[in-house]
Amino acid sequence: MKLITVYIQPYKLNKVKQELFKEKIYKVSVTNALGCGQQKGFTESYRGIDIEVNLLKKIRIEIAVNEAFVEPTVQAIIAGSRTGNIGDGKIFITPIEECIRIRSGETGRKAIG
Amino acid sequence: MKLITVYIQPYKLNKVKQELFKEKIYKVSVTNALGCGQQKGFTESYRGIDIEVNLLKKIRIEIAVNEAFVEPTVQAIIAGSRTGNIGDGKIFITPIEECIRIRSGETGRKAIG
Amino acid sequence: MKLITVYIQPYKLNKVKQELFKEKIYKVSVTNALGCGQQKGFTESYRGIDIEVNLLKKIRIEIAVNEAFVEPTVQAIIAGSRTGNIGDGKIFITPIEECIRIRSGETGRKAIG
Amino acid sequence: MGDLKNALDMIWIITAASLVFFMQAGFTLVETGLTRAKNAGNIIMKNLMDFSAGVIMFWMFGWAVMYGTSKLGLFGTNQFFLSGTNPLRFRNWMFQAVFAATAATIVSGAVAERTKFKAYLIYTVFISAVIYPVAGHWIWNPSGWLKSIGFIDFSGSTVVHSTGGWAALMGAMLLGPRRGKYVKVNGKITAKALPGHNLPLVALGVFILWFGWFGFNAGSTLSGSDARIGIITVVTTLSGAAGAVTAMFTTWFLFGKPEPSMTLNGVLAGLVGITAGCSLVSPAAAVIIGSVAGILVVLSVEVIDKKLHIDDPVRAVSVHGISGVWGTIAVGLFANSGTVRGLFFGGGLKQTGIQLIGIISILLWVCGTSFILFSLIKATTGLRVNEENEMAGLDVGEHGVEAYSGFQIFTTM
Amino acid sequence: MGDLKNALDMIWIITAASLVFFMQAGFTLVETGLTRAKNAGNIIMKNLMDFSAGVIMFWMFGWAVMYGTSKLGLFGTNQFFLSGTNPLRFRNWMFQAVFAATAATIVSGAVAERTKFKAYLIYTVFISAVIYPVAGHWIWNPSGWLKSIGFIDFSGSTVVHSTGGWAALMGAMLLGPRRGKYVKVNGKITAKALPGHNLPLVALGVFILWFGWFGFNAGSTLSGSDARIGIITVVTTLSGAAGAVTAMFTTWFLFGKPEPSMTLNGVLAGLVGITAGCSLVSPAAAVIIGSVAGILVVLSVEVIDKKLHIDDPVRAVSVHGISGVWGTIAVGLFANSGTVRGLFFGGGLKQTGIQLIGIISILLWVCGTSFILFSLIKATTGLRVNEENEMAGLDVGEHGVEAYSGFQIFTTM
Amino acid sequence: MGDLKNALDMIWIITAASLVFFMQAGFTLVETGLTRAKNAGNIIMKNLMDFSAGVIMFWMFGWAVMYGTSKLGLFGTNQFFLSGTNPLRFRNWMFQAVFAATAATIVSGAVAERTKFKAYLIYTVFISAVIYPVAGHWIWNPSGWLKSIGFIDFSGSTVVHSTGGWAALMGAMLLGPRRGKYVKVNGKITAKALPGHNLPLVALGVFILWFGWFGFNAGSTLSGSDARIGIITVVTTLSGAAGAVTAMFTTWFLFGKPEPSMTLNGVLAGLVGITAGCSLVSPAAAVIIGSVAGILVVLSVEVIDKKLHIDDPVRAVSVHGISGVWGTIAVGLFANSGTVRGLFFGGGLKQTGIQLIGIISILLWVCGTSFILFSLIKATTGLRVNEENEMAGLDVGEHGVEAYSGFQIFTTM
Ligand SMILES: Nc1ncnc2c1ncn2[C@@H]1O[C@H](COP(=O)(O)OP(=O)(O)O)[C@@H](O)[C@H]1O
Ligand SMILES: Nc1ncnc2c1ncn2[C@@H]1O[C@H](COP(=O)(O)OP(=O)(O)O)[C@@H](O)[C@H]1O
Ligand SMILES: Nc1ncnc2c1ncn2[C@@H]1O[C@H](COP(=O)(O)OP(=O)(O)O)[C@@H](O)[C@H]1O
Repeated sequence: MKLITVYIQPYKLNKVKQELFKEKIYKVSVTNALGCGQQKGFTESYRGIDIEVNLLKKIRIEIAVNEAFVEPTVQAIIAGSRTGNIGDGKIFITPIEECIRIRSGETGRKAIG
Repeated sequence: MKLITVYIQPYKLNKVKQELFKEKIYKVSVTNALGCGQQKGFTESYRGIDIEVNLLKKIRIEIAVNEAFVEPTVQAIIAGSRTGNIGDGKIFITPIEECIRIRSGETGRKAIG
Repeated sequence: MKLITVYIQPYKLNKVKQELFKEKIYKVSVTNALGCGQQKGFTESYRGIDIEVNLLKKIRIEIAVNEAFVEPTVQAIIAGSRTGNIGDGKIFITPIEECIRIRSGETGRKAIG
Repeated sequence: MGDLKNALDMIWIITAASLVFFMQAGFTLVETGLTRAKNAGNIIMKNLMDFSAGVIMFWMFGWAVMYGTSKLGLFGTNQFFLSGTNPLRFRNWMFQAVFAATAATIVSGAVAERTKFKAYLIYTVFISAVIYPVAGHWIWNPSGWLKSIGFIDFSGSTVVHSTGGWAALMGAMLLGPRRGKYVKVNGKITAKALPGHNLPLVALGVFILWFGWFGFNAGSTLSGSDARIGIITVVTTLSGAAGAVTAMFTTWFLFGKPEPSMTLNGVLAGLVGITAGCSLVSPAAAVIIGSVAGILVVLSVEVIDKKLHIDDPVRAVSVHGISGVWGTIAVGLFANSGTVRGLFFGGGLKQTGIQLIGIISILLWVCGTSFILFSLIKATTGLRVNEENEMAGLDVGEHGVEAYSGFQIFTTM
Repeated sequence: MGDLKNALDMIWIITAASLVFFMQAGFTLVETGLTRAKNAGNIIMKNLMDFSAGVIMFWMFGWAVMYGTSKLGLFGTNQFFLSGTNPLRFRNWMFQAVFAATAATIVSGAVAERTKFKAYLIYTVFISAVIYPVAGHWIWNPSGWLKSIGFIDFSGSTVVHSTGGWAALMGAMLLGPRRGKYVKVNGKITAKALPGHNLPLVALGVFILWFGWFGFNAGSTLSGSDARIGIITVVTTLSGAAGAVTAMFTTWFLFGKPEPSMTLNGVLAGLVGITAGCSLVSPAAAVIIGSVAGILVVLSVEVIDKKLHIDDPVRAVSVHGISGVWGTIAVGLFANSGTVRGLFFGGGLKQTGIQLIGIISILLWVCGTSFILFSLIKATTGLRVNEENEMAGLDVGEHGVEAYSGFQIFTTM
Repeated sequence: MGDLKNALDMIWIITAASLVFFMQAGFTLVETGLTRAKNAGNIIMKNLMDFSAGVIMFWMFGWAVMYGTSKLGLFGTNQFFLSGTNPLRFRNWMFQAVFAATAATIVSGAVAERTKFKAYLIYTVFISAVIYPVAGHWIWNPSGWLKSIGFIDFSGSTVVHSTGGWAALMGAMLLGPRRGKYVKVNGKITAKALPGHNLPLVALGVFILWFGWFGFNAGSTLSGSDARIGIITVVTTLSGAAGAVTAMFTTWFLFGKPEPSMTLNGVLAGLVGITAGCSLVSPAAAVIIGSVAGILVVLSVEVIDKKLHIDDPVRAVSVHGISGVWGTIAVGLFANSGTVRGLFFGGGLKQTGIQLIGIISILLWVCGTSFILFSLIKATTGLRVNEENEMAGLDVGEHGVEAYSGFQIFTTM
């Protein structure tokens, strides 16, 4: 089982969700985050004073999947969020040792989906 | 050392915290998240227009514990959050390779608690 | 590749970012979190009624780095956030199995930075 | 001359009525701000509807019951649906209607965060059509029985504020507390705070109420050529200010820090306190009246919330009920104008006695009828939303909306 | 005597004008609250500028076009830059200027969340200088052609509200919908909700508008000694209240739950509805007029949004355009005062016929000129911001600010 | 007749005073919105208390010092505690009290986000009891020395606004900047923006202030039968509007985008600018005065913030101090009414010279006394909160509350 953590541009969330649904991945968790990356931020002026905005708004998605689903999930995310521009985001894959469904107590591969 | 990541219903947080405290697990980190799972969301009408709410409010908890604490922590979480209904949530367990207490520089098992 | 997850005091974020920049670590993701730790919270009175605030405001940082960068990153974080007081925070290091840059499709060590 | 005087009265009363109308916004903001974000839309609907439905009831019945020809000094019997074409009647109705709405709206805060919307609608129809107008008849109708015995309540500390306050008390009692408000720890019940979500809205609401109160008190002269308009405004200002100052110092002393939301309640307590006697007391007396009101409003929570365990989210019972009583008694103590002399100005205890009769009569009338009304609603449609809706918030449960769409709000309670 | 009467008129009209001015705050809040957080600063700028730039245009040209010596009953030709020193002219200009600003500001909500700021500025200059003043000339200038044929619009259901509403309609049409508003699923276009971000601001805005409406309607007597001030205020109150009640029940019936933001729109619809006839109808008629307006405003969305796919984020076209038409027709139905008798009071269909002529003339004038104006802007500076700015929000794109700095706001749309 | 005239004056002055009172809400909102969420409760408390404590001081001492029998044209010596029973005195006190509160409240924004609450309370007592009343005595008391030499400040550009502005300047200077405001990079100090958290509150605050300003300026006629009420309202409107327009274009030109919060400051600058001469200038002059004020307010930040490194979070010094000076000078330039002729209307430089004497006298008086006052406070209770409280926010540190409980707010500064 793997945990796929993704950072994307906020306005791509709907698209990513649609692509995931096509692949029958229905379970995701989303938080809002601020990101600092290649996209260096921008300098605004607030009331005439410079203000550096170097933390840009991002959406963080966590998706726990079984091994077989890793590849389709990654592809779906890319399909939904790639524009080719800096700031598109990153995908990190980390191992999950155990997964438990609170409602039923089921564990492992059965619990994840 | 393990990182236990949990998604629960928001209104269960207090109960979960109480159960964890009973097991002497005092250190947790909480963020608010939006989840999409078996609980399919609902359709509301805003000013007469349909609106699909398929990201439901969830609470995300992170608890880093030593191996011996994994089981009691999981049990406490379940005790605090299970209702038997869809939407109760999930527990994910991932490995931690190192843990450092910023204040003292302590590392590993000593630092985690 | 490692994922470094850090909890710090909110007002230390700028300092930590500066220290990271000195080490040429430019990519970080930030979320706001509530933490419960050694710092036990405080009791306030709201309109004359006690209110226990035992979830304190924290900043959560995620930094994905290659192995060689783990040590400098940890040192930079400590340099930026240590005060020696309770509440300084924690660093957790977990393994990353794969990393993908959405924009280019690059993977692994090349994608992470 | 007479024409011009009439015109002057007209524009003064209508200006004052507009200011009193605006107090509806103030109440809405105060109540919204002092409760949780997940119930904001519901509070707004309640405030909007107690005005909108209330004013229509007051047009159909309320005015007639209050100002129609009196039956035994108890209630009015004609002028339903605002019959007739006398311009003065329209003008007077306008002024009275916004007062009726004020009494009605006081309740919404006390029953906030747990009441079924439907139940609240039913309640609001009856307070505007019957409960408030009867109280008003007794005190303000020229033939009202309390008026006849010499009871004085110039702008409505009792008529409006205590009436609202006692109805609020009955509602809060019969509903029971919000979930999580009282927690049993080791066999002992402790009160917990469920903090309000938007202090700037509360502050704005209080300023709007204060602004509207100039219309409320100075407009109650019912004449634009009454020379007391000046001093009424002065004592209103000073009493509200004194209430703020003493409430602040009381919280500072009791809880270690000057607490903003109770200080804001202190303003309202001071304003409610001066309302009954604003045409009869001196500036110095106003400062005293406001000061006492500001202290009382903080202390009374120790009893109502911590001892009696009545959950009144915005403290409407303290602010309107208890300060209303204090203000009405204060007339008996501080009045010093024309033939009316209070205890401290050589008038003895007579006026205070009459004031007490009035206070108790209204308390019995309002508590009695409200208790019956809320009990009947409880037995029929039910008063409270179910647990799920209460936890998720009444906005989603009762209205299908989010008040702050897009904002990340941490709601675990 | 004459002096005092003049003085009375002066303070009444200036007080009323101040109230109408305050409606600018109401519009700003309603529009801000009903749109998304990422565009709040932009909405504020639009509202601030349609008043500020608009009032300067009205000083330079608008007043002259509206109240200058009439050319064929079509437009005025003198008094540019408010020439002259007659104190009455200043007073009257003040009252008219805030009306002009009301008409202008109605549009900003309908074109919200996608219009270039520069384009909006250009539009606002022209509506304040020409489009509105000409409409006003026809109806309110003593020599206006609609006035001459007996068209009645006491406080401006047509002059102000429909004018604003039709300009809003043209703007929304030419701009096209916000991204994400209409989604094609299986070949069928469905309307999606893009929920507003701050319901308490909407509620406060509506209360402020209601408060200001007392000045709007009762001030339109243009005299402080007009005995109708009382009844005008009464019917204004009742119609707004009735609009709230029926809008609420309509949403309850149609969508299963009483919807707050549409109920708040119901108030505005009721107020717009009574505006034309507020000096001529009875309280009972006001309740009917408001009730119909409250239902209409909910139903009209089914057509405008779901069928015609015109994206009007705050429903300005329904609230101002359609309720304005209804209110203007209602004069022909319910008027019952002096020589003016509506259909239900034995006056036959004559007045209604005249009302329809007026409604259609203004509709043609405003739609025609606005269409040309918006088309010209589209062809030159462009009307819409680019996709990136629309997605990120106009606050960042057009003004370089965040309205709620520090707040975590979840914006994916 | 005389009675009616008195009555007319009474309702006009009390209505105007109510509007000016409401400006307190405006100031609170503007200051709250322009600072960070973590200090909102503290700002509210400061605004509430400078009014509440201030008005009580003004009742005890302020009025007497300002309008009591003059000693050498410098200060008043009787009528402490508002002695006497003359209805006119109550009326006049009311109007003056809200002006005093305006002067006091200006300071809270400039010292926001770092001042100890206790220190602010002490300050507010003294400005309301002594500093402002003495300034007022010089200019508005019939025997005041500046009045005697012909200094003109009709509604208080200098008396109220500059007084507040200079006290604000002293406070901000002695406090030092907020942490994080000025950062030393490579030996060079750069100003950083600490963005305000709630732009809609700022906008609402500005609209409320504008609304209140009609009472402020037109009420300063102190008579309801003064025919200048009309034109005063007109020039107030136009000057505020012009300030908005020019401030907007100035930010657009300087920073590339039209900046909302500075544009809103532009309104206030325009309003402060017209205040001194509102009874003496033409509409065209008002547009010029407002336009200059709108530009000045944007430019002055370049000096005060970027050069002098004085941290004034809401720009109170620019808006009130500098625009106040400009407005007072403008009387000398544009006055054109009765015997007063400004430079551009053939009056030469005489009036301007007198105006400058007044400006400088008040600057010296207020800066001097405020400097001493703030220095004494600094030496005793201390002016600033400690670092921890400043970082965590004054709401938690000084008042133990969160203004937006439940909202996720990202505070790192
Ligand atoms: N090494 C990293 N550690 C943590 N977060 C990262 C890392 N790299 C990228 N991110 C997140 O992904 C977002 C997009 O990254 P960015 O470098 O701007 O895009 P791109 O990959 O197209 O160059 C960043 O804003 C940040 O939130
Ligand atoms: N595979 C997953 N990946 C990420 N988040 C998940 C996953 N499964 C569940 N969640 C989170 O847990 C929440 C509850 O899951 P849900 O499926 O609704 O409950 P249940 O486990 O009772 O069926 C979801 O809203 C989502 O936030
Ligand atoms: N075991 C843990 N699991 C999850 N989060 C933790 C853990 N330990 C610490 N934290 C996070 O780190 C923050 C600081 O920890 P705390 O114990 O207060 O500081 P210190 O390490 O100085 O004693 C906590 O508020 C919490 O958010």
